[in-house]
Amino acid sequence: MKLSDRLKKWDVLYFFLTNSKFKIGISILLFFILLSIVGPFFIHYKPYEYAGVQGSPPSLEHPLGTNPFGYDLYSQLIVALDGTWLVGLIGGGVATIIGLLIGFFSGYKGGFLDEVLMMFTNILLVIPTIALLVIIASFLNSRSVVLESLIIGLTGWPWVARAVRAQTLSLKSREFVSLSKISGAGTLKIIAEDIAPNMLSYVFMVFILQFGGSILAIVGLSFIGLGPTNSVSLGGMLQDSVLWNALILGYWWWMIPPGIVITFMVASLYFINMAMDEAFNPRLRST
Amino acid sequence: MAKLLDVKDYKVYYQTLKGQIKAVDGVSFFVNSDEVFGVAGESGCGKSTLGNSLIYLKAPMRYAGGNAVLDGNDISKFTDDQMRRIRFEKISIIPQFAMDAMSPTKKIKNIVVDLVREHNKRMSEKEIIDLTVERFKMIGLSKNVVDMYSIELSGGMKQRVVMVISTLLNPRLLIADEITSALDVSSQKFSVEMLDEFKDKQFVSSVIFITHDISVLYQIADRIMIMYAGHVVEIGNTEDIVSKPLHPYTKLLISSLPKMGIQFSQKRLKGIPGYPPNLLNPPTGCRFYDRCPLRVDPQKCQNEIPPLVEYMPGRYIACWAYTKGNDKNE
Amino acid sequence: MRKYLTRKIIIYLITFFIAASLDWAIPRLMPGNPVSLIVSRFAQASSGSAAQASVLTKQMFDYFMQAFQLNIPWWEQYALFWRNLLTGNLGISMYLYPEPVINIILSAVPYDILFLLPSILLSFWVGNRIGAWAARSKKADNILLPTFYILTSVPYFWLGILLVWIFGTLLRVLPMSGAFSYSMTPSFTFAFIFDYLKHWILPFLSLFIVSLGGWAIGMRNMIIYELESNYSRYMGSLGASQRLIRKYSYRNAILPQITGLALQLGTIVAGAITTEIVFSYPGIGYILFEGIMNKDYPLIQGCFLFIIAGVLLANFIIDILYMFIDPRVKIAYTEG
Amino acid sequence: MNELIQIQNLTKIFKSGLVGGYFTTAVDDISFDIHKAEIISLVGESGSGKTTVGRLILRLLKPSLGRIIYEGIDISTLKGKKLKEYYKHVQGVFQDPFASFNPIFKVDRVFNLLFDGYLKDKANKKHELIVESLEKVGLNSLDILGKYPHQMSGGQLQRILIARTLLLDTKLLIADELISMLDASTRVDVLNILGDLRNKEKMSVLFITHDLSLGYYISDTTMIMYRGNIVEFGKTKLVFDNPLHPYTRMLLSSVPEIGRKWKKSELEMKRGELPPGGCPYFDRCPLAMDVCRKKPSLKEIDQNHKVACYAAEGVKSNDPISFGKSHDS
Repeated sequence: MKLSDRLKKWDVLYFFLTNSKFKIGISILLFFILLSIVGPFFIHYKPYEYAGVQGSPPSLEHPLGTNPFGYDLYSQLIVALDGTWLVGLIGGGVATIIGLLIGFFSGYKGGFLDEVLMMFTNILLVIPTIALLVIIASFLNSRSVVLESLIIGLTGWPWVARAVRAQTLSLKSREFVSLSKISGAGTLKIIAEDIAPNMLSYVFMVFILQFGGSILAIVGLSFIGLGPTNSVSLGGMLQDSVLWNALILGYWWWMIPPGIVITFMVASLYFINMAMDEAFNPRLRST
Repeated sequence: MAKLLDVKDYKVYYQTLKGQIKAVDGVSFFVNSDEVFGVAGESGCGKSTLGNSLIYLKAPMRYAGGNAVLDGNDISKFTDDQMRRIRFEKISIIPQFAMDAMSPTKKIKNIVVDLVREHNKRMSEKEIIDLTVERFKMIGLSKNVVDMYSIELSGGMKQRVVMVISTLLNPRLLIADEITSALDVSSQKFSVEMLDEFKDKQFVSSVIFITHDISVLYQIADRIMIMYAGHVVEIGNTEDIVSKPLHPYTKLLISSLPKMGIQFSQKRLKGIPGYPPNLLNPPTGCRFYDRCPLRVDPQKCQNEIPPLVEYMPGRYIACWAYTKGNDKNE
Repeated sequence: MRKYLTRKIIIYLITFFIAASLDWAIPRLMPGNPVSLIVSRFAQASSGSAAQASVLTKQMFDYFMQAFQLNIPWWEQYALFWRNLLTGNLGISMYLYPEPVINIILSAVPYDILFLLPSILLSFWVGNRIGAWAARSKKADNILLPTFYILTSVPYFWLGILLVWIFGTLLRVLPMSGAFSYSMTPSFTFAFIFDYLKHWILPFLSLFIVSLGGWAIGMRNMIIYELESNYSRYMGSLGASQRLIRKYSYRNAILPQITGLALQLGTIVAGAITTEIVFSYPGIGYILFEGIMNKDYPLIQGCFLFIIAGVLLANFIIDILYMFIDPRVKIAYTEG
Repeated sequence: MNELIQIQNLTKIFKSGLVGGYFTTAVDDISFDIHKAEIISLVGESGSGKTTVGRLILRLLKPSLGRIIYEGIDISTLKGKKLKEYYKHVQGVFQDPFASFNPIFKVDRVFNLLFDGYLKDKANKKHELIVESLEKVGLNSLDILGKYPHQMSGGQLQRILIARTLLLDTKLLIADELISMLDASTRVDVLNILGDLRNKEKMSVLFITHDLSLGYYISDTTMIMYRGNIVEFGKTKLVFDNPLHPYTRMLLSSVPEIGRKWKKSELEMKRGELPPGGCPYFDRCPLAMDVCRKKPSLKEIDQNHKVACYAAEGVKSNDPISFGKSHDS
């Protein structure tokens, strides 16, 4: 193999490793991953356990202070962090998988199936997800993190489906698909080998966006009081802080850290997405 | 005859992550006033890069040396702003992508007015539209076309509209970049005839007609330049190039073209074996060396770039077989 | 033209039909008798003496058995639901019993319009402008693009919290909650309008700033594509100024952004709901929150329908608008 | 009988737009046969429906009407296994060599697909068979196997695609513009392969092209299509040396040829509207007559030479139809 060809294969990787957005994004992400791995070793209290002086600012004893009930906010944050990952993974995963399946078949099969699926997708697309989530969550007696993530995933797929369908349509008209057809390959083989792998980077980007989107969704849902009923969540912490007048009391250590965690967790994903976008669409590169 | 454009040792490279692609690498030629100068070559030979770089050098294209003197001014040294002022007025282009050269959300008349008024603020909107309509009529387009969006036009119509727009300010030099390659034979002929007529009417003085199709050049060009892998291999009068090609590449290329009346069962034509070199890392010598059946002085051919020499009056060749001392050909 | 509109109207009607049906079906799909669930949960949530509560609970149970009509076949329940819906009867609130839900919602609508419209439209306009500007200069882009991405990652309400903390708690220059001061009564006086705006500015900013990031990213990416497009290149070849080329690119890049606006409305509305909670701003979001906190199911369901209807209406308006600005739609629908 | 495949009243109507879109007839009731060991070129401009015909025969599209008979079976409704059987004998090569290869796999995959689908029993001889088929198209397997498509030239890729059809019992090859994206210097070599396949392997080829001189060079029979209709059909020599249809004549006069300058012609303009159900060339035809408002059928004028034109049949009209003034002025 010529050197230039080998270079081409490593081009994208090389680009990532030298791209500052990717470096920043992956560093922040790794920091949070590390935090949720190492963090639990420094937890000395249960999230809802009286831990010390109520409403005390950050100290060595309580790195993020306590709230007016004397709960240790560091413990709450670390526990909530785990739940947040789970929501991102399940919510993002479910939405991506459903979106992929519907997008592939709708785009590849076309015809009546396509029209029906797309009609359905477009309808779900204009119904605000949050409203749907609210109505479902408010009628659920108990809500676990997993269940809520599933619901978020189940309402988040329409735009994945639409995007995947569009990509599938354009790949389908490529001649290598025709060639596979006349080589006797079946639908599944063509989707698995000709369509899906050629949009792998795209699918990964979609997953990243869905991951971030799911996190924002659960945070919003928790904030309006429809979060998981059995555990701490970042949105729940923020809701507590607002409901119990952290603003008036000036308990910044209660309301600032969860928001920073959410923002930078999601932003790190977006940064990685941005770097991927630039790697695969050189036109968007800014350097 | 006066030279309108004189290009010497002109180089344009593409900047890529892996290095420079030497797409146009030391090209010299001139274009006379009032002539159609054909540039032919296969894909990747640098002909389109050459044409485009003369009017609008845009990243990742990079000027890498040489001169291009248009009407006494070396435009290769022009600043962006100087260049912007002579585009359209002195030098213009019909791009390869005429099919989507016009914004889909603007009416043709708005596009024309906006473009002309960038150069000539004294012309009123009405004057500009009237001029456009007048030229449209000349080539069989209805005056209603100015009120249409480009997406309402058929491919052939778009091509014609773009041809009219590009020549509206009567440029001295027009670059026609592969204007026939996307067209059907009947439209090809039409476009070429249109260009001819525009030249007759003095809407343009000279045309650089870039194409991969020598048989189209034969119809319109006064002189032809053949390019191969970023170099000029041969320049001469159309009739000479076509009927008495000298450079081995030109010879093989022309003999590989099927002509009406030749059938496989009677006469088997042959292509040129091999492929053009990679311009990221071009060979040191003649770029046709790998595929050349002649290799008159293999050592020299492989290691030294043959210069473009005037072999006969008006006939330029870059091949060691035609430089002094090696003149044992023909 | 008419064909396009008819198509769109039919699709939105179907969408609303499905959404409303979900609204009807979800409580009934949940395990158990919805009415006992509703009433028992409400009893837990409401405060007051046990005796009061039990009287109220009994009243409510009867009312809801009546309203849900669980004793009749489901299709009759469904038909009844639609009859009520079409006559504007969304039921009675439990939390503000016996106030009809529709009245509560209608009283909130003006606040929503005055809060949502300016923040959506302004953030769209400013975001697109800044995005287009970022695409012009590589230097600016390197700073602006990451900034936009961080902005879109901020939960709307958290930005609200930050703003209240800074301007309300620390600097004490702006009010922390409500739509106007308690001492004021709504009127067209200068004092009231000034007071209203002082309450309005922070909620507006939290929605405006977060949405702005998204629009800016979208425009930045779109316009880079447009600036690299063939028509831009052709214009450049004919000596058009960068200014003119950018004008053309913007014209084309704004179209997908407008489509995006329609698709993003749901997310923005979600953001607005949470923002209203932070500021106790009396729009539908805040009412929905009160409904959720007090397990006021009719109110929740009513808010759901209203939000859906609002988003669909906005989508429809955008579709009409789109028809006028994208000639392709006009042409596609006149030829056929 | 040496007909290999019979096309009968083939019609393809595309529906564009969603609900209530409009219809386009891409192929309009055409019939023809392809014989064994025959290269037949299908010549037409863009929009003539020539590519659609190829895709219909390859069953990448379903016909709206009509039949495609191969070995006595109408293949237009085949599915699954039977369709797979059909592809053993009817194969295709497409216009864009780079788009014909899935970029993430090595070029070997086009062969592997066949061994997965058809040649399981020959798996032990796989390598030899591939090497042999590559040799038949003038390729050295060492330069080819194990490489990615982007490392190859267009000419190599098209040869690989032809080589793959040799692994099957291909009787008919649909070659859709297979050389139009290749450079002039490599074109004719790929074209020659088609001729060799016809001579040595007795393969038939439907060579779809817009380039008349290429059609002339390689084919035995030529079929000219215009707006979904066959306007002229016959032995290549007859069609090209004695074109009967005014459209064919116009095409031939527009072919750019070295050594023959174009005659300056009138700017061609549309003359009036196309009558529904009339001759498809009506609005551009200099010979249009009143009778042309009814579509002429393809008739055999000489032996092995058919044309769909009243004027060519000898129907005369004293005055070519008057279209009035050009509609533009």
